[in-house]
Formats: sequence, structure tokens, C-alpha cells
Amino acid sequence: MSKKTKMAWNVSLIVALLALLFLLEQIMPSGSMLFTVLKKGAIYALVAVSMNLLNGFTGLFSLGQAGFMLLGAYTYAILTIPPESRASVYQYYDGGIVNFAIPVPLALIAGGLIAAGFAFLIGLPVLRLKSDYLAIATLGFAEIIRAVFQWDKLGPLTNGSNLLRSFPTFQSVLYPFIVSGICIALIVMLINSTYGRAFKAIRDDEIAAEAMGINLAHHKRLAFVISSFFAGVSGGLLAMYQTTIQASMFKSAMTYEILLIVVIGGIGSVTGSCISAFLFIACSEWWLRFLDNENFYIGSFHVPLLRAGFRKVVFAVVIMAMVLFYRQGIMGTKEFSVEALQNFFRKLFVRKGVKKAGDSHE
Amino acid sequence: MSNEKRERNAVLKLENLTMQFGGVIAVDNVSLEVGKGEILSLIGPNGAGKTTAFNMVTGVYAPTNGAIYYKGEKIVQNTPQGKMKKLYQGENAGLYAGKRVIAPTPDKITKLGIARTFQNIRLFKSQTVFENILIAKHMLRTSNLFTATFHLNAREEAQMRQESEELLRIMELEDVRDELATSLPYGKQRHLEIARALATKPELLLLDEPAAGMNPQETLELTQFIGRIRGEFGLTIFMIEHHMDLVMEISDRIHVLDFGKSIAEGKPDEVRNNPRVIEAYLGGAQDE
Amino acid sequence: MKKKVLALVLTAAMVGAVLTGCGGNGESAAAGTPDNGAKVVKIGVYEPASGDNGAGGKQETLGMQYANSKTPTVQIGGEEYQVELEIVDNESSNDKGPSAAASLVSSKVSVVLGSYGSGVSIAASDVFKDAGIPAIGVTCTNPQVTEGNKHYFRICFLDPFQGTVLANFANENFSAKKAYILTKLGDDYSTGLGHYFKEAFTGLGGEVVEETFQEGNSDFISYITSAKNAGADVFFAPVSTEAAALIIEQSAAQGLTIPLMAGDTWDSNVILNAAKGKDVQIYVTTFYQEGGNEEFDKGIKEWINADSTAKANNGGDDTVAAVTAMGYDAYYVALEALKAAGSTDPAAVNEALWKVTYSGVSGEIAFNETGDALRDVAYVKCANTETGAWDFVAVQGVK
Amino acid sequence: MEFITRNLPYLMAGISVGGQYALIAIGYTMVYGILRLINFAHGDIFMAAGLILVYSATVMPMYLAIPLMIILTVLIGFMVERVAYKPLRSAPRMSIMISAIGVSYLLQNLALYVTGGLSQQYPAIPWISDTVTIFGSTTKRVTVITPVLTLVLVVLLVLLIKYTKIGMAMRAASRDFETSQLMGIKINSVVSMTFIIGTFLAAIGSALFFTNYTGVTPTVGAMPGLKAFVAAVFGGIGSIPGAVIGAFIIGICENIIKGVGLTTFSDAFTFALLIIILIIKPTGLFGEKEADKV
Repeated sequence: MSKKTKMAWNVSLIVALLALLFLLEQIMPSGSMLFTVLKKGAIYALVAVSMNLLNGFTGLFSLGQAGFMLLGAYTYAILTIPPESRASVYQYYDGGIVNFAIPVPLALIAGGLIAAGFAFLIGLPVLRLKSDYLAIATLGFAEIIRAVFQWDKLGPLTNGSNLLRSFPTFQSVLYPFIVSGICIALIVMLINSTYGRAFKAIRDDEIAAEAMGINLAHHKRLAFVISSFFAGVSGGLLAMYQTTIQASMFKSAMTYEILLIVVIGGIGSVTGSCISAFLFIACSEWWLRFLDNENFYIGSFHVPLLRAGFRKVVFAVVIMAMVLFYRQGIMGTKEFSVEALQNFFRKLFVRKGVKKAGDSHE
Repeated sequence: MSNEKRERNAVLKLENLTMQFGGVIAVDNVSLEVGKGEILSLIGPNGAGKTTAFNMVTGVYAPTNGAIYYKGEKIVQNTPQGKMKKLYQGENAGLYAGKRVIAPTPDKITKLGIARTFQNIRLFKSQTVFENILIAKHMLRTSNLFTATFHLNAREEAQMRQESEELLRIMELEDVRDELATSLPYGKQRHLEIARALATKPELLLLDEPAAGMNPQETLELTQFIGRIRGEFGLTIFMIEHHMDLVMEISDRIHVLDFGKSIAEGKPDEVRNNPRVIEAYLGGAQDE
Repeated sequence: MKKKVLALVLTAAMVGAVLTGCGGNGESAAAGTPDNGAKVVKIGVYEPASGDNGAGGKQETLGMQYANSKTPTVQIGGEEYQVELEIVDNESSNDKGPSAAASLVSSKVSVVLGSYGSGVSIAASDVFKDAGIPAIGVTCTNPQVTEGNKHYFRICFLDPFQGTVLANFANENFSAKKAYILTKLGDDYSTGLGHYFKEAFTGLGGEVVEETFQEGNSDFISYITSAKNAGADVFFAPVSTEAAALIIEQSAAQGLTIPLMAGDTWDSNVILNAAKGKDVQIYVTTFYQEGGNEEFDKGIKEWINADSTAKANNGGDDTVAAVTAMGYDAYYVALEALKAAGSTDPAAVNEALWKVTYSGVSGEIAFNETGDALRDVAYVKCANTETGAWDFVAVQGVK
Repeated sequence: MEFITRNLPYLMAGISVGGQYALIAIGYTMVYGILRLINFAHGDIFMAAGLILVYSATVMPMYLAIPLMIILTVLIGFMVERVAYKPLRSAPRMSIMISAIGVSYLLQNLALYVTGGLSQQYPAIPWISDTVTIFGSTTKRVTVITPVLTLVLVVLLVLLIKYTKIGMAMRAASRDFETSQLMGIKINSVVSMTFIIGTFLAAIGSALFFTNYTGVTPTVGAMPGLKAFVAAVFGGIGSIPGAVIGAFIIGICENIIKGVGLTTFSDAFTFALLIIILIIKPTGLFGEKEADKV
């Protein structure tokens, strides 16, 4: 397939997807769980891809994603709460010290920039650390950020440990899709550029990469800062989705969830991360919810064991099975594309054809 | 070539280079020069400090003491510091004291025009042959993050790709262009590693045991190959090697290390008959 | 190849499920007619069943379930409707809450009850608002729950009131001059009540020392030592029962002699069990005092004792928690609203709620212009560490 | 005297919690020493030990319940290794770490399901739960016992590692996993033994910890687990004395921080300490350096 037709395919697919979403939104009741899953899925897809850029493509095992999301979410919230609502939100802090609001897109970018700025500062010391040590140091930084944002003395800015709310939220399910879509497209373009190749070289062999003239410190920091930027943006989106935010939401458990999404999707596959984000969110928020229902009947058979929390046990077992027996994840390091799909069907078809031919021969 | 002349044309010069790990001196006060267009082989028994010397040149280790010059410019310099001040057992301890410490990272060295290969092959495992070479072109970019991401550097990208294709052709790797690097046979992997090093457009090529693990036939091919690329790319080559046939065949000069110290240097014939070298190898080298 | 097949199957499954999911929801959307022919109206129960506030949430839910078992039907617009409780677990967590709320919305409930815990109520508020579904807060006492919106109601008193009652009580009964306030970071109920207590207490000329703890903290020894060192006269800890049990246990071990005070969350048998046989004084304010309504007490005790799950959810005995009584009342308030609305349409229920009055076991309930119940008294109770029951101390209002 | 009575409780709490962290940290450091794996599930095994005692104490007397708890906990540790880590031995390190996170997730959710999400009251273990008075400040006896017991156990463990055959095998495996395998060391039994010792100590640690802090919730193990891991890194991962000293330092510092009134930062401080040590001396206080060979 030529580059142009590929491009055309991708563009038309994206347009079709957006159109489908638009249509769904028109015809379906707005309260449907579908939209909850789609919105949250789109956000998690972005943060999973941003983590994949770091863990999958650059080989840096970082567990600081929740901390950067927190920075993005807080920046977004602080900058967009309308001045007239501030008195009630910052009720213990006399309305806080920020008294203006900026447009939503700007605030999302600002969230990304703040996260990226912090990543730059944190990256200076920690990126020298190797694998597990890097993981635990970034995890530690995320926890420190969380504690700082709960600090009473910063209350006029962060509202202490209390909820931030009243900021603009999603009007349409298209919004997170478009923002995430743009961000993921940017990440993909980066991965396909000469910088992306350098990142992959670092992942494969740091020493050889360095010997090929790739400045390790610079490129690692670059990957770290870019990944954090997008984590920050997704944090802003998450704030929009949640409608209220609070530092205590951004625990390391959140990072683990994102990591599991990346692993299930396939470390090193962008489309894998996206698919698995939607699957993960749908399973945890929607499809398995019936397992929590004590009075669940199949026909007249009362299904045993079901009660609150069973959903999570089943989910954890499924994840464990994935991790143990299906280590490559859904996509491995491959990408989902029209071409791959075509090839897949072709192969399937050809093989069947050959078999049939063989059969008739006999 | 007379000594003075070589000095003037020296591409690489190691000066009083010492590397001490804890109490062990791996390289002890080694000085040598590699002249332009020359092939200098560094030989010596196992553990003589050859790879350590290479690692100091390529910036993997900072030497404990000594300096390195590239085309007359000082690129590495160090003097014993901190704990090492007391521990240091080498010579010339005070020679570089008080002078500026220069310890560039390996990528800086590569950017100067010094490329290397590794003793245990280090290819980018998940990448194809072509991508392995293309990655090496990254350091020659003029694009920045922004222009690269938005594909505003199309001309440069095209040039990178074209040069890589060219290199593949010269290195006779075009038939395996899209294979995974690690799926190649061993000899081809060595070729690829050299090709990748050449992609950075070096003037000085450091080969760390290029013939390790090769059979005589492959070694012979490699010998011709190295000779060929030296001419084609106008390279100066500094090489560590154990295969004496190869070393004797293509080296202009040979430098011998034993227990970190230089014990001999000269033309292949001179070195071959040097009693100290024979003693150092004690027959170990003769059957190789 | 196998992997590709699986990837494809998974993707297909997702697409399929998305589509069927839509259909499924569509069906359950209407207040449908199940097997027995009676129409069904759904009431959402948005309560924590796990996490910090799981114990309290479960007790509150018990009240609703008991009420539902007593009055399973309601007359709406002249028709008999079966009332179905749609229970979700908000996990006491502000980030899991909205999704749980969204699942209530998608099951087309007419009105929502809950939650125990103010943070989760605020967090889900917008989800209900966007869906146009009214919510009745049962024991979420933070003012922010109902402030600035038209869909959140509440049947309990508020923290500014409760904080003042507690401060007055500490001042009058213990002549407290200095109070040690311990609140949990990121818990709006805890920080809010701590704040209002501090305001009232300093207003009475008292002095306070404030400290906070992180979620997941189980070591309170340092805090107790600090309270002792500060020379505090009362230890005020408006926290979840989970932390409360630890605080009680550790204060007893550390020999803390000053009274422990707290708000409505501590009115739970978790506290009684922790305090039993220990040398501690515990005072709490609450909505309901066991014995306030004999008939209700008797009925619910029978119901709890008859059902092992209910008993387990109540903490293993049949003590009637105030939140259970509140949950019971909330259910009837919802029924009143449904009757008054004459329809299962959430918007109509929302309109009707403003005018609902109901005389429940915890007192008279009517809403003011912000949607808060008009309540002017709180019960103060003291834990009897010998019998393991609550002793009634006073009915306190604000002058 | 006044100063002592005011501040002794902080110090005692610090030493006691430090001892409990130490018992968990040993599990981390031994497993990391041999498998290079951060066993994220270790904190949750600690939690599981707490829950097991809660439930077993309701049906049997304490002198049976405690041994049973220890045996079951060790069994869980053993099974986790066999099921979740052993199959991944040749996989990249990231996979094993992710598997550990998965096990942690599973254990927490199982506990959530079993307990119904409610905090469980830990039963009082006779004698050690009694209240005692030291220098005018009251506390539970366990506070005093913990550091002593910890030190005794650590000395026993060090002797075991130094003088027994299995201890020698452990040391060999932690020095060079592959080579020791080639030298005929039964690596699977060494790894299993490591997990057994680690979980055994965690089980004892849980009994001490929950006697002081009596609520058992599904996530209660996460923070102590993480802190114990930090202690292990701080002391130099792979070094048992390092882990113990690190644990005491962290326990004491954490309580001092709370005593000073910076309660918001008591957890953050632990991580700050970790990052500082990693930057200054990446191998921790007593760790050995390992270099990549080029």
C-alpha cells in the first residue's frame, strides 16, 4: 500500500469513528454507561500511550504517571474554575489566590506544561538511575507531589486536601476523543521520527545507542518530559471527566492500573494501549458490574459467590492470567492498521483456499 | 613513516593513560599514537587491558590518569581524584594535577568522528538491519524535535534513508535489509555492526575483536573487508584482535599490552620476533 | 497468528458488546413491566460498601432495605408500582464514585439516595445533575453537597451546626480551653467538620491544635502523644469509623485520659466494640438515639436478626445505628416525593421534593431553599465501655 | 525528665514500627538479592497474615491460631512464587515486576471480597497486648518487645545464612544466579526457601504490627510494604543488616516528623529520603556495586 492510500485510509477511519460517536450521542440516552466508558477510555488511552512512550519505546521503567496526572489535573482545575464559584470552592481559604479563569484548551496545555516542567526538574537527578531504582524513585516522587498538594499551607492555591470542583466539564463525548486523538497522533508522529528511532535504540541497548552518538541523558529526559506532558494533559481531561478532583485520587494504584493497561495492550504498541484502555475501563466499570449483584440469576439458577467485590476478584484473576500466559499482550509490539488487517484476512483466506484446494485434490 | 611525521599526522594519541579499579591497575601508563590512514592493532593476552583502553578512548570510562588527543585536540584528561588520590599506584601521578578534567560521554566522542564496535555484538535487537543503520544517522541530524515530529525535515530524512541504503549496498547487506538484526548469522551481524559504525561517518574506527568467534573462511573475508573499507571510506583503524593471521596480514603496526603495560610496538614482523611478546603469549598466540 | 486472531476477537467482542450494551440499556431504560405485571420504579442507592466508610454505608443501606421490605410498593399517579432498590458501591472513593453514579444513571433510576460521606456525594453530584436525577443525601453533612445546585437534597443536619453543638458541649461540660483536632487529608467530611468545630470553639475563646493524617495511616500513637503534650482538654477526631477504631485502641494503650469527641460517623457499633472494656471516654453527636421510636427499633432488630447477611452488614449485632434510621427515613422521603410527583420522571420528582414533608423516626423532615432539612437538634451520646452500648447524654441545639 | 516523658513515646513508637518494617524489609531484600525482583505483593502477604489471624482466632484458641497463621502465610508466599514468578524466570525483569503488581492487586481484591470491604478488628494476643508503663509513659508491651524480637530473629537469620548449606546456596545465588545454577545448586529450592523465610518474618511482623494498630483492611499492607521496601533500598538492597538499619531509621524519622507537626509529610519524607540516598549513593548504605560490562 502506498503512503498516500495508507494516509487516506487512516483519515477516513478516524472521520468515520468520530461520525459514529456523534451519531451514537444523538440517538442514545445520555446516561448510558457506554459514554462513561468511552470518555474514561479515551483519557486512559492517552495516558497509557504516554506511559508506553516511556516504558515501551524508551525502556525507562517509570512509575510516576499518577503524579504527573495530578499536576495536570490541578493546573487545569485551578486555572478554569470561574471566579464567581471560587468563593464556594475555596471556602476555607477565602476564595483562594487565583482570581481568573482561562479557556479550557489553554488550561489543558498549561497542565501539560506544568507536568513537563516538573518532569524536567525531577529527571535531572533520577534518570541516571537504572531500571527498578528508577521505577521506585519515580513512584516516590509521585507520592511526594501528592503530599505537597495536600499541604494546608498551599491551601489558597490547591484548596488543601479538599475537593476542587465547578470547573468546566465535557459537553460531548467527542471532546476527550478529539483531544486524546490529537495527542496520540503527536506521539505516534514522534515515534516515527528520527527521535523515535533513537528512543527505541536506547531501549534495545543503551551502551550501543550511546556509541552511535545518541546523547543518553538528553534523549531520556526528552522522552520523560514529553511523556509527562501528555500525562499532564490526560490529567486535565480526567479532571473534566470526574467533575471533581482531589490529590488523594492520584495514588500509586492509579499508576499500576495504567501500567497494567500498557502491559495488556502490549509494551511497545500504541494501538495496543488504546484498545486495552477501552477494554480495561469497560471491564472494570461496566461489563463486570453484574458480578457484584448478589441476586443474579441465570434462568432460575441463583449464581453463587456473587456479592460486592466479586467483580474485582474476577477482574484481577483475568489480569493475572493475561500477565502469566499472554505476556505479549493483545498486540505485542505490532500496530493495528488497515494494512495489517488486510494482510491478516489475506493470509486467513489464502490458507483456507490452499486447504480447500488440497482437499479437492484428494 | 618517520616518527616526527606520524606525530604531526596522528589521528589519535594516548598519553600516559592509566586506569585503576580499586587496587587493580588495568591499564598502566600506556602511550601510543595512531597515524592517519593507518591500521594499528592492539594485542595482548586476555586481561591485558585492551578493551579497557578502548573504553577510555570511547568515553565509557574516564581514565584515572592521563590524556587522549584526537587530531591534535585534547579530548580526554583526568588526574586521580577523591579516594583515588591515596589509592593511586600508577606513574605520573602529578602530571595532570590541577589541569582541567575532560571526560566526555561516549556520544560526544562518536560525534567527534570516532566510531566503534563491540566485542560482544551489541545490535539493536528489535530493529531491522536497515533501522539499525538508520539509527546511527540520528546524530548527524540538523532537525530538532519539533521539525522531526511534524515531518518538516523530509529532505533530511530522505537523505538519511538514501545514505543508509547506499551503505547497505556497499556492505552487501541489502538482501537482508528487512530482517531482524538478531536473526542474521554471526558473521553478518559483525558486518552489520561495522556498517552501523560507518553510518556515523567516522574518520577513526575502533574495532573490538571483529573476528571473534569466526571460522578461518569468515576471518579471511573479514580481512579483505576491513582493507576494502579503509580505502573506500578513508578510515584510520584502531583494532583489538586475537586472530594473529588477521592481525599480521592487515596491520601497519602492532602495539602489545601485557598486564596493562606496553611491552612492544612496531611493524608486524618486528613484533612477531620480539622475545618479550613471545614470552607474554608463551605459545598461546602461536597456534592461533 | 493465534495472537492476531485473539486480538481480532477481542476487538470484535468490544465492538459487539458496545452495540449490544446499547440495546440492553435501552430495554431496561423504561420503567418497565416485569413478570408479575406490576410496574417498577427504581430508587438508586449510592452508598459505600467498601473502603473507609464501608461500615457506615452498609448500615445506612440496611435502613433503606428494611424500609423497602416493609413498604415494597408505592402508588404513583393512581397506579401501583413495585419499588426496586438499585444498589451500587462507591467504594468511599471520590474517583470511583462518579462511575458508580453513572451506572445508576444508566439503569434509569428515578431518584438517588446517598451517600454516607460528603466527598463522594460532591464528587457524583454533577453526574446526577447532568442526568437530571435528584439525589437525597442521607448523612452527608458538608454544606457543599447542596450548595449551589437544585438537585441535591439532604435530610440530616449540617456540619456548621454539628461543629457548633460539639464545641458548645466541650466548652460547657468539660470546661475545655484547648482542643486537639485530628482530621483526615482528602476527606471533605473530616476537614469540613474539623473546620467548623474550630471556628465555633475559638469563637468561645478556646484554643486549638490541628493535625492531619494521610489515607492508609494506621499509626496514631504520635498524634495521641502530641495531643497529650499540647495539654489539650478534648481530642476531637471527626474521622471514619475505620480510623476511629484505631484511635480508640491506641489512646487506651497510651493512657490518654481526655474525652474523645466526634461527629455522626462515630455513632456506630464499630466504635462500641473498640471501646468496650477500655478506659476511654467517647462523646458523639448524632441524628437518632436508639429508643427514640420503639416500634422502629423492634421491627428492624427482628429483621436484622432474621437475616445473616444483614446482621453481618450491621457489624455482627443488632445495635441500631443512627445512619440506619436515617436511611429508613430517606426511603420514605423518596416515596413521598414519588407520590407527590405522580410520575417516575426524575425531573418531576425533583420538583416535588421541594414541597415534601415527612415525619420520620429521626424527626420531622422538610427542605429549605437550598435543599437542606430544617433540623435544629442533635443528640449527644456517650459510649458505655462496660455494657458496650450508647448512653444518652443530651439533646443539644444552638442558641 | 519532663523532656523524656514528652518525647519518649515518639521514639518508642518509631523503634517499634521500625522493627516491624525491618521484618518485612528482610523479605524484600532477600528476594531482590536473588531474583532482582521487587516483590510488590509482599506487603499484601503481610495483610493476608493479619486477616488469617482475624478469622482463625474466632474459631480456635490463640495458641493454635498463631502457628496456623504463620503456616498459612508461608504457604501463600510459597504459592505466589511458584505460580506467579517461577514461570517468568527467563522473562524480562519488567514482566516479573508486573506479575508482582498483579498478585498484589489480586490479593487486595480477594481480601476486599472476603471482608466485604470492612475493617476487621485484630484480636488481642495475650501478654503482648497488655499495657505497661515505661518512664511514666504507657504503651503496649509489644512496643518494647518488637525491637528485641526483631534483633533476635535477624541474628538467627544471619547465622543461618552464614553457616548452613542452604544459606551458602542463597549467598551463591545472590552473587551470580546463572553460575550458581551451573554449579549444581537447586535454584528452585533456594528461591522457595527465600520466600518461605521472607514470608515467615512478615507473618511475625504482622502479628506485632496489628497488635499495635488493630485494624486490618485490604489495603493496609500497601504502605508498610512500600516503606519496608524503601528501607531495604536505603540500607542497600540485598544486605540484611542494611535493611534492618534502614527500617529502624525510617520508623524513627517518620515518628519524629509527626512529632514535629509535619504530619502531611510523614509518608513523603520516607520517599524523599529514598531519592536522596539513591542520588548520593545509588547502592544504598551497605549495598555492593555492580557494573555493566561493555
